[in-house]
Amino acid sequence: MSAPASEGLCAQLDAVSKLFGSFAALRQVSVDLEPGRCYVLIGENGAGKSTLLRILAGLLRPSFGTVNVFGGHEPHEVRERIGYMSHAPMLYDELTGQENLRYFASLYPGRPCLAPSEALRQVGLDPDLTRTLGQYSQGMRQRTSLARVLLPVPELLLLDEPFSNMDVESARQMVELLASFRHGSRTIVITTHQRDLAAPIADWVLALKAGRVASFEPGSPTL
Amino acid sequence: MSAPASEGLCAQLDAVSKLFGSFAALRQVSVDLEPGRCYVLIGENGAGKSTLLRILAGLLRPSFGTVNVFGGHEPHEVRERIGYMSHAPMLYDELTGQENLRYFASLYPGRPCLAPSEALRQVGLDPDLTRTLGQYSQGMRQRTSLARVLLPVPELLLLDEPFSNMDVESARQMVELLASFRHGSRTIVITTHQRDLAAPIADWVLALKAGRVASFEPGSPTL
Amino acid sequence: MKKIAIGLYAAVVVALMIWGFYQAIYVAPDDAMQGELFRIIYYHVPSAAVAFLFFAVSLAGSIGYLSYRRSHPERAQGADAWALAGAEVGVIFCTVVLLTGPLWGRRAWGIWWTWDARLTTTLVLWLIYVSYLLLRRFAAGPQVQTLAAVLGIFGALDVPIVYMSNRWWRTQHPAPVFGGGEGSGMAPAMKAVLGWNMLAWFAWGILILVLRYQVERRHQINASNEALDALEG
Amino acid sequence: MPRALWTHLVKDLRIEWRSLDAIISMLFFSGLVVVLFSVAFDPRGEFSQRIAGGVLCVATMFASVSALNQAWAREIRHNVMDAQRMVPSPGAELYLAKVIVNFFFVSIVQVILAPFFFIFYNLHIAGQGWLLALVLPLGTWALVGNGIFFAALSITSRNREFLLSLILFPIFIPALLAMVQATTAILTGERDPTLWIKLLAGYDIIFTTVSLLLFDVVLHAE
Amino acid sequence: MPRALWTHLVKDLRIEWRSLDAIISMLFFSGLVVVLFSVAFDPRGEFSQRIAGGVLCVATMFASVSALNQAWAREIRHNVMDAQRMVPSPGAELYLAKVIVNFFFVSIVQVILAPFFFIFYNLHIAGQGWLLALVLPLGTWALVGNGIFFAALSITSRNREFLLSLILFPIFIPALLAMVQATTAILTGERDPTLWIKLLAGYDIIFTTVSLLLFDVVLHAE
Ligand code: HEM
Ligand SMILES: Nc1ncnc2c1ncn2[C@@H]1O[C@H](COP(=O)(O)OP(=O)(O)OP(=O)(O)O)[C@@H](O)[C@H]1O
Ligand SMILES: Nc1ncnc2c1ncn2[C@@H]1O[C@H](COP(=O)(O)OP(=O)(O)OP(=O)(O)O)[C@@H](O)[C@H]1O
Ligand SMILES: [Mg+2]
Ligand SMILES: [Mg+2]
Repeated sequence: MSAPASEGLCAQLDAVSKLFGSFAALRQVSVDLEPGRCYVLIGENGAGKSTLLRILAGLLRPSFGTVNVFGGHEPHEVRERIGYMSHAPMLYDELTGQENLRYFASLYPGRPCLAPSEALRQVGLDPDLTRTLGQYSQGMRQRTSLARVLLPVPELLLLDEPFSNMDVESARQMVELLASFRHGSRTIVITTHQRDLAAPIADWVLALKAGRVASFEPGSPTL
Repeated sequence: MSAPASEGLCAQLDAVSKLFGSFAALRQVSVDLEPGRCYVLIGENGAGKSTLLRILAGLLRPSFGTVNVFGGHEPHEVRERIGYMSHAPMLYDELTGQENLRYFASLYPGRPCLAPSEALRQVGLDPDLTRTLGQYSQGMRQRTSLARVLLPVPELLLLDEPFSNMDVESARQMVELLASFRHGSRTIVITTHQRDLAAPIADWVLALKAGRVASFEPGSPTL
Repeated sequence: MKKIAIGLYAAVVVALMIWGFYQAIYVAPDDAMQGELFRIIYYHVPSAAVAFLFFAVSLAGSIGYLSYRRSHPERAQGADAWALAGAEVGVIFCTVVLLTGPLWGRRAWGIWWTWDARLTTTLVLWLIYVSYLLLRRFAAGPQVQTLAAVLGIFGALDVPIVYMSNRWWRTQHPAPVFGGGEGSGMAPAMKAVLGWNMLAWFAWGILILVLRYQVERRHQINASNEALDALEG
Repeated sequence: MPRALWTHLVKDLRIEWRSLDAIISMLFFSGLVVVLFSVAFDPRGEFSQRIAGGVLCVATMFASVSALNQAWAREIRHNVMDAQRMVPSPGAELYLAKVIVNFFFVSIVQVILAPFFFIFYNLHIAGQGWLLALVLPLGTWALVGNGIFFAALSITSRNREFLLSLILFPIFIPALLAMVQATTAILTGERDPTLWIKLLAGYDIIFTTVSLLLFDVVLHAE
Repeated sequence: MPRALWTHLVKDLRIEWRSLDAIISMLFFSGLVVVLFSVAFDPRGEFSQRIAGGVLCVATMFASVSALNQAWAREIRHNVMDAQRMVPSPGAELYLAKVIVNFFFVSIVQVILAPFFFIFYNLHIAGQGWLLALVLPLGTWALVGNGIFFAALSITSRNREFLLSLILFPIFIPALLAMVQATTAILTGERDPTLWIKLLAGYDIIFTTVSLLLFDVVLHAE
């Protein structure tokens, strides 16, 4: 869809298709992601957004086609440079937010991570909360989850509906946070149904429809 | 907050508080809900919106204060007249949408229910889908869930973030559907973070903050 | 006032316990067949009786809770506290039976344990109430009390069934001593000592039960105060 | 039969039928348990006839408990239990339907496994064999009836799967005892199993009745 | 010790310690299993010494399997497993930490229960009793090591809990056989358990090595 030069690209999908059984969740998707940009993925329910994200994260392998990130790697090989946040919080209910982050931070040996409390503060949570995650509300969990993703300062950030349970004010703060990330020349891919929330940082808007790329248009970011 | 006359009211909360352990999720909430109106509940994450809805549904009992619905009943006693939709789909993964609905419909003995396929069509799904619910996408599940709630034609409709995983177009359709419901003089309570989506039917907007009623203002419905 | 009464009662209990101990160790005659070790009966039998009584208290509390939980929440809380206290203290006394029994059995029968009806019954009873306490620990949220009450009723249902099976075949464990048939009964001197010890253990058991009940009540009241504070704050 | 009971039955059977998972796994699992027990208790010994009753009952028990643990899994997954709470039809029927379905499955497994069991343990029935057709269902009903009830009771707790066994086993012991004794009596033909069978029947009646009465309390516990 | 292994260990121990649920339930559960087996196989009989080894091993097995079923429950709940997949540190350490933690718990339970077992079964050790301190840990390691591995393998399947037993038991049979034979040999003192102990040790080494090597494959399966 854009220039074929692969060196400068953050990620490149080439004719990627994904089948679940005989059902095609993605069909021939080809997209290039440039560094320092924010891509907003939109599309109806079932369009394949989450599937695309999981493929970029290396959690799913495409049935056909190839994905490469950071110039020629498979996503799986460089997973420490990718941050993925899904619908589910991916955190331990029995630990506090702080403990969760500390745990995950130490699983990135040799990579300079944010301090857990710093990450929590970035997403607007009090690092000294003593409640365990199981007692957080939906939205608080979502934020902690984002903090987990930010920890290893990933170069490619994949966020699956990060705003879905957040109040508007928090969502706006988050968008600002993400904007600052992007200026650090990190790439961001967001799926969302609330397009206007993501609009301020949307450099490109990619619309999926029934597993195909329906449109790929520049956005009008204001941040 | 409004007139004390309780006869004509659909539901009445009187100084309702809900504690989880020593944490107060709701504090002294008093609200009257009139029939045929749509109430939109907003508030930050953890403000207590879901808790309030579950209390109205009779799934939780208030720690203090009283709830009565339809003139003097406990919600639990008249649960067949209340429809409640939560974050979770509350449906069987192993059955198709149609089968799920047929099952639930026959658990309302003596109450005239919608035909399952009719309910599915109302929420914009194809009743003849043969995939089981486990293979639906997030948003499709959400819709089927709404269809389940609509089945027994409830007089009080409680919807917890019904739009959270829906694309904008579907959300708009749903709002129209809900508007038609309200004209049938059914009461609707919606929690949402996407206030503008619900704006067209919001007769009243109730804002919660840390478990208290922060404001209770008339909306400007257009539908 | 209440405190003084309890203090007085506690003093009486201690006196009784000492008196019972003195009687059991220095006054009661040796058993004709078993000699010294027979004295363990003065702890074994009273503990069993007290345990049974407290499990009955627990059952009553459970039923009380279920019947009052909607109409009189305050009374229901009290009933629940009795149910919990009864189960907990009952388990303790039952444990004493399960410890003194084998100690005795080791001497009397030459083995620690055998699977006869009485022993199995007692063990099952203990297991049921421990599982009741575990449920109270594991179940979360406001429904714990209801669920525990339900289990309390189920557990109690089991007891008579197990207990009756006792009557249906011979046991290695001694047959009922009191009110039994031919050849039952014990020497009057022993009976008196046993009577004193019974009294002492009952008094002692009830003291613990009441204290436990009060602790639980205070716990409940603190929780609701904390809750009210939380509502204010 | 009340309509809702029927609806629940059809739903559960349909789901099971659709994947056949539960029954296949239970079958295989029970088979494994019989094999494991054969490995652990050498059935060539002179006392195989004595322990066979116990092995059969304990194998049934473990196989059923695995099934019982899953009994409400579907309802838990997406909070379907909340939907069941919102429905006006009585909880007792939901309970009864689950018991019937699971009883049915465990029984099928028993019928299929029984011959293998007899072959592995070289059994011959010295007593009245047909009585087994009374003892096993009665014992299974006791297990499944209580199991479904306590599984529902432990749904909201942490440690759900564990808790079920912890509550169920102590209460089930009398029934297990009766079942083992009756089975052994039948297999060895040395004693009369009638008393034990009566005990088992009594246990079933009492516990099923109480479960039916109390299930609504458990379902709407909060 | 690699840092990540340590991190995983601390995390699991902290979670367990915070509630103590797992260990309390396992303790009570194993106690129950011993009682159930006693009820099922009357240990007053003349052959109690013969079946005690089997009962001990089977009881350990069932108690552990219940724990193993829960081993990854925390990781499954909110898709934490996906987060583990995204992390660069090797899966083998995650695996090893889980095995160590669970081995630790099962061993504690065994140590506490052993005396009761001896009392209930009126056992006396005719052979070299200290060898039991070798046999039981080896057997437990075989069980836990394989169990954690196959539990991870069955995470993505429907019917997870069941699948674990279905895969684990057949593979565990040789170890069980060795464990039972060695234990019985030690208890009765009639035979020499050495061969069985060697078999058990060999089994442990082979299976643990292979599990460590293959765990990454399982973790990143799709
Ligand atoms: C090994 C574990 C034992 C357990 C669990 C146990 C349990 C009990 C229980 C529950 C009772 C109270 C029965 C009642 O009040 O109706 C009792 C009473 C009694 N026990 Fe034991 N017992 C054990 C061992 C022994 C032994 C070894 C002896 C003596 C040889 C013994 C002698 C007695 C006597 C004489 C009574 C009073 C009988 C009566 O009044 O019913 N017990 N035991
Ligand atoms: N594991 C799976 N097995 C079978 N089908 C699947 C699986 N995962 C996804 N699908 C199907 O693939 C399609 C795309 O799913 P996906 O989750 O990517 O949609 P989405 O765009 O994220 O939708 P939503 O907005 O509802 O989250 C859906 O139709 C879904 O049913
Ligand atoms: N079962 C529970 N145990 C303990 N605390 C709870 C429980 N349920 C909710 N809470 C707490 O009550 C508060 C209100 O929760 P609730 O789910 O009602 O919030 P909400 O307004 O729906 O938030 P969100 O927008 O994130 O869904 C939260 O702080 C939450 O942590
Ligand atoms: Mg999605
Ligand atoms: Mg909510």
